[in-house]
Amino acid sequence: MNELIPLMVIIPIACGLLLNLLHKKDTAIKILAIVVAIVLPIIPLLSNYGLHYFGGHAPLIENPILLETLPSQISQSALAIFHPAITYSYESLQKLFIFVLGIVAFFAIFTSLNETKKVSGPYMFLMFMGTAAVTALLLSNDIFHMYIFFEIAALCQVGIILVSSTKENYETALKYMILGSIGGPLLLLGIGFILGAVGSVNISDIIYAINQNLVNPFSQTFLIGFGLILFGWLYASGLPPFHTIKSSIYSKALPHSAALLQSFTVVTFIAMGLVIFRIFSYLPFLKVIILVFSLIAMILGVTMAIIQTDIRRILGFLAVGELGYIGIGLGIGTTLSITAGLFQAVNEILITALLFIGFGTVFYLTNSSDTKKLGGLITQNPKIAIMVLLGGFAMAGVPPFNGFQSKLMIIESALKAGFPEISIIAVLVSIVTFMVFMKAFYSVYLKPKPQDLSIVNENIPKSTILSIAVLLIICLIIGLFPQLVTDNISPFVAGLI
Amino acid sequence: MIDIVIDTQLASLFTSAAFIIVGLFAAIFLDNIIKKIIGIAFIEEGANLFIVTLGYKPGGIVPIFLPGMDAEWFALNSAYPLPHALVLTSIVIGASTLAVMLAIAIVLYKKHGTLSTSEILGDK
Amino acid sequence: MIEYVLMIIAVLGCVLALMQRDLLKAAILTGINGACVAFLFQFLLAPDVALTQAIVGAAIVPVFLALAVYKTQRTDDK
Amino acid sequence: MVVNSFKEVKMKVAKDSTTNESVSSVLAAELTLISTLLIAAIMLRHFNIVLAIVVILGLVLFFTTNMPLMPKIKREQDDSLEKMVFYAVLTLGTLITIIYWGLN
Repeated sequence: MNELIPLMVIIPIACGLLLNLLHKKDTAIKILAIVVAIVLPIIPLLSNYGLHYFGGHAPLIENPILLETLPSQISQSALAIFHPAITYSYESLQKLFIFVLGIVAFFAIFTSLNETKKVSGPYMFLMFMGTAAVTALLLSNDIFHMYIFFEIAALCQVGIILVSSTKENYETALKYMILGSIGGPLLLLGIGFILGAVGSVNISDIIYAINQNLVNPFSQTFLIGFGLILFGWLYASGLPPFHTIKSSIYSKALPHSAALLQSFTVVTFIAMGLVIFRIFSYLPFLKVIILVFSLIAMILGVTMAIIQTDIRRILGFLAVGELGYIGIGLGIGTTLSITAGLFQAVNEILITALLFIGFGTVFYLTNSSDTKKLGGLITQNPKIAIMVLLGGFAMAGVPPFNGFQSKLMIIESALKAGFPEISIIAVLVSIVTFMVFMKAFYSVYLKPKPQDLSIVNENIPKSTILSIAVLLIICLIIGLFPQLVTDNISPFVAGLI
Repeated sequence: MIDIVIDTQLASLFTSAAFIIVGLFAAIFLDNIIKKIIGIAFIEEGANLFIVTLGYKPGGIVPIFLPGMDAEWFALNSAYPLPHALVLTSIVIGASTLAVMLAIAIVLYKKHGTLSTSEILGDK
Repeated sequence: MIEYVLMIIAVLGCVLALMQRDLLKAAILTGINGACVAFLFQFLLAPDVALTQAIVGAAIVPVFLALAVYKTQRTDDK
Repeated sequence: MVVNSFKEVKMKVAKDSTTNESVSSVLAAELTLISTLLIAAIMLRHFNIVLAIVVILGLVLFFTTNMPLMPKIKREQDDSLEKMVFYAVLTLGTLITIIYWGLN
């Protein structure tokens, strides 16, 4: 059923637009949102692998009747192989990531419907639109199409921050947009350089042109294009120098939307990173550059997380630091390491979503997230405290959770590739991550309760507890049976190298 | 001495570079939010102009296939239409980004009573 | 020849727009810049883009900017 | 010398907020930063061993002379737009310079 491929993007967009129309009809919005959110992870499971050409415009070579009517300088050249339409390619990797994204989107929408008293149509619209945009980023085999959905995803992230009425959200949103308006057009300019060199924006065509020596891949046009696209990637994924703005965005959003936002970031990181890797892997210094930025992200993320006092900010910086692990997997560049990096990406989406929703209950209970003002909340809700603790174990890489499996794979691949220093840094950073997490956990749950701490909401909704529990169980299952995930990743990686 | 003939294509590439440089200068150094946003609009315009210029063909024709044209002659003489299709989308994206930024700027002006970035967006 | 004049006007328009102290003038100069770019697109054999740019760059963007200036303040106080 | 600078950190942090927790976290951050950067510098041996030794010695010298690093880094990584844009543009310039002229 190849027709389902575009539906993965169309359904959430259509649902978002419909929800916006149903303003103030709360029950209708609730039912529609939940139904579509359940459908989201199911579509990728039903769909077949393959390519989808929009408008049915397959490459000319697949249509011999049309090819004969065209002039010979078209039919004889590489133009006959190039893709004239926007192409979506759907493989095992896309299936895995769209499924995981669907799960996180479902739980984010589910908890937000139950935690916010007033169901807001625009908020749901932004969440669905962002999910659709990120899905399209994963599917698209076209760098310009990727740029469009990258901008839409950025606008949705800004919208989500604007809708969640936290302190200073407008300031953070404007900062993000100004930085994004420097990063976005430069990405477009880089795409322009590649387009000028190759004449096509389809990734398969660009790779074909490079491999067949139709263009000089070391020409300065290509190098400048590479630099600008890499800069756009840094902005999109929140690697340094954009780690401060990215973490402050997480801390300004409501906790369940922060869970969704971080999954957007990770998926964007993976989608654009793989595109850069596919096109520019002939450059000898590509891996060095990716490694340098990932190491800086890990070090700065974790050291800045230690000295913060706001739990949401701590989680934001930790999420940025964990991105560094994925980058290291890509940067080492062996089959094992890329598999490990992508596996880590899946785990990070799930674990960070769990932690954001879990610590979000603290914000829901007390309307505060400053560690100095919190304390003693374990008596309020011991179940959630234990589940969050287990989530922290998963993030730090304690067996038997999934974080352990992927981090072990990364360390192993670094050792095999002859970089023992990277594995030492990885172990060190994960120890410090654990320390940071325990510090936050202690000051929120274990230390004696301050006198002036007032409880705003008494009871946590059952749906939130359910989401945390299900995410934790998924983490445990992946930790016990890592083949479930790696079997989907390794065929893709084998095709990549 | 190398003779560089400044034809339309080269000149328009220089124009787009000038847009991007002026826009980046404004977005980085000017303090007023509205002017920063105007600068950002210029960066986007420069990138669009650059991409359209790539499709230009000196002495070519507009890429519209009219009945009666010879296909081979058309393929040799028309401008490259793919960049035009891309730019159409990115113009609209630029305009919508601008609108959202202006809306946020208005809200922030109501809150702080000033348009200066260093006062609104500084560290607190 | 006329395209070179348009390019010079466009670049001058964008420098002048950023030098204005009156933000309304800056908005109008942005519109002139956008119109020049629209004509340039026509000279670069892209009439469809020129139409869009003429509407967006010469009408919508300046109107948005002018609305924002109307809702905030008119002068740029250094 | 290192111990002295730790005491200095303690004094500096103790002035603004008087909890043990923040002192210990700044110290932990400082140690993490120094150790990870030194280990990362060893990786330069894949390019050139002499360069790696020079860089490591330079880093050690730099750390010992400017010891309380974390307060400075925290000041540089704050949420003001100017600093973010400054670092973004700095990175862009460095990237383009290295890619265009450096590795040709």
